[in-house]
Amino acid sequence: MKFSLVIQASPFSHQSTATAFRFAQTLLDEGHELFRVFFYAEATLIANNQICSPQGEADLPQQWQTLAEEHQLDLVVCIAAAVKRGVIDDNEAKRYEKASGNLRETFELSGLGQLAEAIAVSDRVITFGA
Amino acid sequence: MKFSLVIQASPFSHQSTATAFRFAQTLLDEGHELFRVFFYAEATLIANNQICSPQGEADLPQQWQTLAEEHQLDLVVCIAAAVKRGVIDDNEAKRYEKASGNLRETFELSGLGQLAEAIAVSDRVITFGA
Amino acid sequence: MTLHILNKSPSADALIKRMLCAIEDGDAIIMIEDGVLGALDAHQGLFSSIPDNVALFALEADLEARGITSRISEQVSIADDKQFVVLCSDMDKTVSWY
Amino acid sequence: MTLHILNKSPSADALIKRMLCAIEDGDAIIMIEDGVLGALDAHQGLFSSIPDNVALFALEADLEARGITSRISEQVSIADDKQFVVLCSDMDKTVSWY
Amino acid sequence: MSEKKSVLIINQKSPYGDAAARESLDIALTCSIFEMPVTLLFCGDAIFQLLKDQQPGKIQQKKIEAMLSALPMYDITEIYVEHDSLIQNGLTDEDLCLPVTLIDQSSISQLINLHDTVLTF
Amino acid sequence: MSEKKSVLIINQKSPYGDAAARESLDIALTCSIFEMPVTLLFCGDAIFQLLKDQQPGKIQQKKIEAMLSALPMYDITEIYVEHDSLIQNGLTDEDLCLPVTLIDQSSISQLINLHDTVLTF
Repeated sequence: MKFSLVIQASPFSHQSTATAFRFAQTLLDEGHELFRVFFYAEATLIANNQICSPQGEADLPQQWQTLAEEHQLDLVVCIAAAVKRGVIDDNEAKRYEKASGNLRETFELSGLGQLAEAIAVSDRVITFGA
Repeated sequence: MKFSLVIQASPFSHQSTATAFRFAQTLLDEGHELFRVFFYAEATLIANNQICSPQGEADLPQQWQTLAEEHQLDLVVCIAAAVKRGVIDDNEAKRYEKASGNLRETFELSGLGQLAEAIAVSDRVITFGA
Repeated sequence: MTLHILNKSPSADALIKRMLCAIEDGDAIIMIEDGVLGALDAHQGLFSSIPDNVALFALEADLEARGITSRISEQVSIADDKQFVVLCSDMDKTVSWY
Repeated sequence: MTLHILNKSPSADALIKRMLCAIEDGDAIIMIEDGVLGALDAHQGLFSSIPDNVALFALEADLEARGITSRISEQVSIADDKQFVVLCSDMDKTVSWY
Repeated sequence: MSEKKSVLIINQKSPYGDAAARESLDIALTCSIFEMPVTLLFCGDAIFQLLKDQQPGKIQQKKIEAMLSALPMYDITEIYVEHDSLIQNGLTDEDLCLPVTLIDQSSISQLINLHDTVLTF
Repeated sequence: MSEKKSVLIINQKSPYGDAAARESLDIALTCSIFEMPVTLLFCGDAIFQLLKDQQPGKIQQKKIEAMLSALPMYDITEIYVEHDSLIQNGLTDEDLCLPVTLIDQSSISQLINLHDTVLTF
């Protein structure tokens, strides 16, 4: 079955991103397809590559990146939500005259159309919010 | 009278940082002293200098910076909370082997001791959370 | 004397009940942000238990933002930003409820 | 048939009441994250209105994290991460309540 | 995109205190641009998103009311409001900035049934 | 720092679902290191921070219970729990990982009175 996930809450103050991660891992283990993970609103903060996760704690951005590399996942970060939160790729850095981008590898900035597409083509869209 | 403010909520999903800003402006207008503003937890996100506020909307990080410059305010960002959220100064960038820091001017990373001190010396400590 | 700062709407039942329990004679309450929804005339019952000498305020900017200035209960006084600061300095301490 | 995913504790009264109103025969509910606090035996009354054919689950990892696995109501079945995925695929759609 | 999935968006958050109102609206408009039928439901504190006479100038935000007023131009006309929430707050549908359909809380399940995908804010 | 202000920290959030529990604890420990008398009050869902037998391994978090158990070593021994919240959740103080003082909700005002500064989480 084809799943997409929408994650909305901050990875730093809510469990949503962690719960969604376990859910993604499990559905892939079960042989389902994960069409897209769409990071929206506060959840876009996870794609900042300057995050320094405390030692001995789960490094969620790295965990998502590793899972995405293993399974060629499409991790889409809502561009409007991300840019206003200070998560930008090199293109946006140029456009807004910032010194450099800080988007983590394997995450991609794109528009809400990617969410609409995910809804259109997926059998199930599961929202993780807070 | 000597005030300090503690701000805890994300500037992107709650009003707290904006309300605290108006409060700070007003108390200074009224001739009170603002000893320190302590940004904690999700509120530390405001100090990311890669934030690109949408056109036609309030640019809260810039507003805080301008107010701080006008009144020599002490804007302290909790270092532990900030670093795990990807808001780092050049020192932390070196320590964690990141390409560069992204801390906005006039904001300073420091420890919770700065909050303890603010509590100790201020007549009023007002919390803005969500 | 304590200034209680409430920024959650009446849907945060348990929080408001706890705040009301923590009110003493001479305290004051100011509703800010989403808290101002509790100032609506329709929610008058919410604050029926507070003593007469506990003043009840709602922050002007937040009432206006939500378009409810004309709908608030008689019990509630409108405070502007300046009065909010004055309240914080007049009372001994503040407790933020959220 | 809908899977209702609840991640708020029983203190979110109004939310849970709304969710319960939205339940139909054959639906299922899974409590996750802070939602699992509603699985406590002490909150059995919360779900007394749901039809017999509405299954009620709580996510194992969240029950264990909070140390309440041994305290949950008989009404509630424990679902592991795999069963959570199975529930999502078995039901036609999901609604997240938060 | 081959299918036109219908989307129900359930709103429960008040405007301004929480950013959810705008985030939800952006998704509604996008789905509509992609020609997916969109229905909006406003429950609980979210009914205040629709209230007339909002003046968020002093809190430096944009009028949610004004943005919602644009919905009919995007062909989003299926707008439902939980009647119970209006009553609890002493409001009627005449206080709202858009023509809406009032429903009882007990009818939310029917709306969920009628749509392929449900998003909540 | 010339004065030793006393600090009351009111906790109302559950552990794990929300990061507030840890953020609050960090402040309590810091204030204590700075020799400010610290009192903790746990209300509502926050009582679950104190519950025994937490096993957050599967959700990849650290045990809040273990961190709270360290409080006596930091000379933080004034720990109050809202009795009403325990009862509502079918719990007693024997289910908690620390010795606490049970108080009624109506006594919160006295705690507020006794302290110079109140922080909430």
